Amino acid sequence: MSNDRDIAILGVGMHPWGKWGHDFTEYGMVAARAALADAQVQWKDIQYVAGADTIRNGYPGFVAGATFAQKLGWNGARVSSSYAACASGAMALDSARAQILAGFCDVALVIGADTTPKGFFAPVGGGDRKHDPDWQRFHVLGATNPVYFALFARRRMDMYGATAEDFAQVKVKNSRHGLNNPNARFRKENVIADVLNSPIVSDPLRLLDICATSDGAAAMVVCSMDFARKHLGNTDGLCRVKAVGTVAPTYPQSVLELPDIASDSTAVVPAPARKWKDTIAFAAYEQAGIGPEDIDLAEVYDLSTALELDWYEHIGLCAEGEAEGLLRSGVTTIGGRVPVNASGGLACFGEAIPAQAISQVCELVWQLRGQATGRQVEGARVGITANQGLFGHGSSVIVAR
Amino acid sequence: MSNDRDIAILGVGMHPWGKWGHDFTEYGMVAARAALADAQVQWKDIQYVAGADTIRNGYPGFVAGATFAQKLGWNGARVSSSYAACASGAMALDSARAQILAGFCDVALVIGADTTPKGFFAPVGGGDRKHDPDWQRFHVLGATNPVYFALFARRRMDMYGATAEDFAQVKVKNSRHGLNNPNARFRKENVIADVLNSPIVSDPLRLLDICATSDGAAAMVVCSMDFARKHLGNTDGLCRVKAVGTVAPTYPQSVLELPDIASDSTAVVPAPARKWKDTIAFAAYEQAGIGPEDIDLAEVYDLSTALELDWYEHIGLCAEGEAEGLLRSGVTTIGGRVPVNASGGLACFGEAIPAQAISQVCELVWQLRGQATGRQVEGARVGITANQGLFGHGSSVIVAR
Amino acid sequence: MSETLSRVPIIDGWFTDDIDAPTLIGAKCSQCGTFVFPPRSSDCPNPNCDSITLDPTPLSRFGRIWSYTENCYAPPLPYVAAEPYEPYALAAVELAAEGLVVLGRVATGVRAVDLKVGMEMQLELDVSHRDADHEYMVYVWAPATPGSEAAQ
Amino acid sequence: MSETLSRVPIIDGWFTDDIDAPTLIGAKCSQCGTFVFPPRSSDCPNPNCDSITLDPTPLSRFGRIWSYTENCYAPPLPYVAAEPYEPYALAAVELAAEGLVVLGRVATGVRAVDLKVGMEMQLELDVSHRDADHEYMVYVWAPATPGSEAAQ
Ligand SMILES: [Zn+2]
Ligand SMILES: [Zn+2]
Repeated sequence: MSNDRDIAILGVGMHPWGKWGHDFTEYGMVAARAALADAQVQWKDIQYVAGADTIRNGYPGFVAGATFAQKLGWNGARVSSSYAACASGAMALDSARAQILAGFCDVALVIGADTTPKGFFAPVGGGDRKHDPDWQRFHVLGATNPVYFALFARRRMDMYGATAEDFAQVKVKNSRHGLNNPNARFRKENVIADVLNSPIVSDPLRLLDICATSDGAAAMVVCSMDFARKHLGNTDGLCRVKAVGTVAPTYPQSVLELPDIASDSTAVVPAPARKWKDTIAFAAYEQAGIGPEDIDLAEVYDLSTALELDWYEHIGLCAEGEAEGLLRSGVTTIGGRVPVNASGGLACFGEAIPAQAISQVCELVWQLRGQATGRQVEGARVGITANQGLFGHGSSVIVAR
Repeated sequence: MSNDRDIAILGVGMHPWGKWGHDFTEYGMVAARAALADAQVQWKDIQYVAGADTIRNGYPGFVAGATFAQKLGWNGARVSSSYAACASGAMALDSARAQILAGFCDVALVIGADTTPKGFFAPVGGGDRKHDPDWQRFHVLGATNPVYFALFARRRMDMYGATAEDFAQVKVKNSRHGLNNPNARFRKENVIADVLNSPIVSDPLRLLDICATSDGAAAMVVCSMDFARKHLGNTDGLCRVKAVGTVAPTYPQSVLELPDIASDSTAVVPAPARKWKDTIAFAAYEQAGIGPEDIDLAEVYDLSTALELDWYEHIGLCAEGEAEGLLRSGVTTIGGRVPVNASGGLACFGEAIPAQAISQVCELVWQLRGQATGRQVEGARVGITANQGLFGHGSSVIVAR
Repeated sequence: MSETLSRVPIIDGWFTDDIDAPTLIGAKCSQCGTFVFPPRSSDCPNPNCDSITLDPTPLSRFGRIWSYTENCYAPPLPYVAAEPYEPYALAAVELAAEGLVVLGRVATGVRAVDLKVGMEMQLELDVSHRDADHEYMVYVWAPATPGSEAAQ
Repeated sequence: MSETLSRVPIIDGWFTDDIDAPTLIGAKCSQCGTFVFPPRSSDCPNPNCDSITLDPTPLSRFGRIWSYTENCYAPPLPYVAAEPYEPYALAAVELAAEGLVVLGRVATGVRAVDLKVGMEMQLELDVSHRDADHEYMVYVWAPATPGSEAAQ
């Protein structure tokens, strides 16, 4: 697969996910050095640093691109710092890709790292932020992030007959997938009963249905195909970014999404035939000129077990309401036709917001190269990621070799 | 002037600067609608929204691109949200330019707006952020932003013989320039004595030497030359972005810059021949294929009166140590050879962080079109902006028609 | 309800204070007719409409559950939780006329086990929390009274 | 100095507690030899050097003023200002051997009017502020003692 919009992924790297409590830049340095070493590119040769921001770590987090460039040692590389909540890593990749394809740089470092607080995410900024929907949803409703995950879960139950056991089965699958992933935080096999015996947090979701918040980092070195050719002699077998879909909604956003208190109105303009989250992967498919049937594996955003099932439908692995059947059939388990979250997913990693969309791409690269020891999807050639950030940030990346 | 890296500026708009205390998105809407009207482009036709973030307005500020897209009404445009402190607007423009030149969109809205607190900027994030240089400089040293401005001012005095009257003269000049600017916050003519009688804040800088913090917004509609041609029939007389320099330092960053507590060491790698702030405009000149002698006007970042003098040298209007002479000669006053801050500059506007690098470009557009009533630089064809954001974010934009 | 506490809405302008038949206050575009909640006075969200004026409008008191959940643990601040904490349900309710889905707390005592997607609900007011001087009122969704507009 | 207060640095690991001849504690790259302040244990800032280990090293006690100022108004928190507030100077001092310019407060009583670019300064310790239990020490720049290393 090749076209003139491709960029190459020369190297990827992570800092293992966990709850270490260190400065986020320390994790970023480990991930950056790992990606550079994997790429066999020296830091001094990087021309652009696309940082994904963290908003819970003071000023250095807001200027992540500059923070990492300074800590690695100012090398004259230009920097950008992007924020799109959980999709920040994809926005940073999109920034690097546009710079490369516009001819403003040849080789870039894309990087995100975070240190997270314990417990629920609460609104940032302090004080009575009466204009801020993020403040409003907490103050007026107590609508935490798991509340939204739970709304989608409950709808699957009442509409499609999903059961608590189906949700638990997603956790069981992912816990097995991630068992041998050296970067995963939780490496313990769960059985259905573990999930069903864990306390209910936001009904119907239980503690083990919901992903934790983690410290972690991920980075990658991306470049133009010309640079790759010069760097490696040829581009045979190289992982290529075929598409980066960063997709915002089209009015009316008729599905209630985190952190909104109400949907858009469908009174005047009817709901679009393909709803927003169904457009995200399809924007990437269109860019890459492929379809769901061409995909060998997917990394999707399992904030909750039930949301992974939603994503099966959003990315076109099955029709609406059929995800439970797909799961039960084993198609999305390693060994099945389209393994989902072979990395172990957020179930095994937890959320490290600016890192996670990047880490999804890292996993695709390891899988496509055949380096995913203990969780390898055999013969994988094309993978997709899908992710969603608060306030209408959809992201989907397609990688092929 | 034309080359294949040009993009066109179809429209510009602002919300007047002030201290209104409203939600920042209200200002942004006014600026966006003004820019769209000026461009005669409908919001529904915008394909990309490049937001410059504000970090003091909660979550909506961190995802400025999405916030403005949602408030204008989700139209399917892709979004980005960039942060580079005071250079954020230039980073947003750079993002839009790369997307356009990479062929990912044809027409984009670049936008920034802020509501600011009173008094000194203090570190964001709360708590004891012992790893955060921004926290450290306040806690250990009490090094506010004016402290850094003052270090540069004092150095001019001790090294080049600058006087308090020279600094005051910058304020006098800019206060006259901005007198009739409808978007300026301070529209009062100052005389030397006004400045010299104002209290010393950070010696040697007085209250009227230092810019205030403001509420404000600025926006522009930019597009590919092809889009402009289709939209307007031709591209005659259109303002073009010839260069966007977003320049980070090269080690060693031998000049102590806000918010650092120490410079980089020159013990092993000597200081570069051209220091970082001297590289910012020159990166833009190189992109545009022109030099300082081709410039008809400049908007530079007068955080303090003395810093405007530094910028004369950084952007190549005169040699180091000669800025006071250039000022006294009248070259940088409207009517002179290269008026600087014909808008009135930050002296008349104050800082509205995500908006200001964009507002500098707006002023160039009005000047180049001959629409800068009451402050017009006659016959201006080429203008430059220069700006600097904390943590190594240099920005310079060249606009020509 | 305490007699000495002044009763104030938890947030200004989102709902009426008619305790018997409260309504949410949305905004309506005078040009294209679309609805917005929470209310705002400017900037129609319809990208095909360039109206900048939105007018306040009452929203339907009745609708059907799009989905629901229950907070088994206390949300963090700025949610003000009672001590001891009592789990409560939330529901997202579809208002047919406005084409809006509005998330709200569910009336005290009505739990997730009592709800179902599609169920008919009506708007009521409830006490969110109290401080030394105030009783903060919040809109809640409650199962529709039999014989009400929605339940027909 | 109070006898009942325990004396602690305002920030950990930036300077020694030798009250007579304190030094800043920087970091030095064992591979390329460059210096870093504030100190850190990893990540050489020289982009041409891939060392990830930096070792603590004392920095020169003496240097020359690169520039200086005076805070005429109290900085905001997290700066802890004494009441009533007393203006104080700050100086950025160039350390020749390390090629570093280090910003610091200037010793109490030495004001901007007493300073000049190029002036010789030496490192001292001073009390930043006190709380119920602690006296917080901070490094400061002071005019070099005549006959000192820098003043020769
Ligand atoms: Zn309308
Ligand atoms: Zn080194």
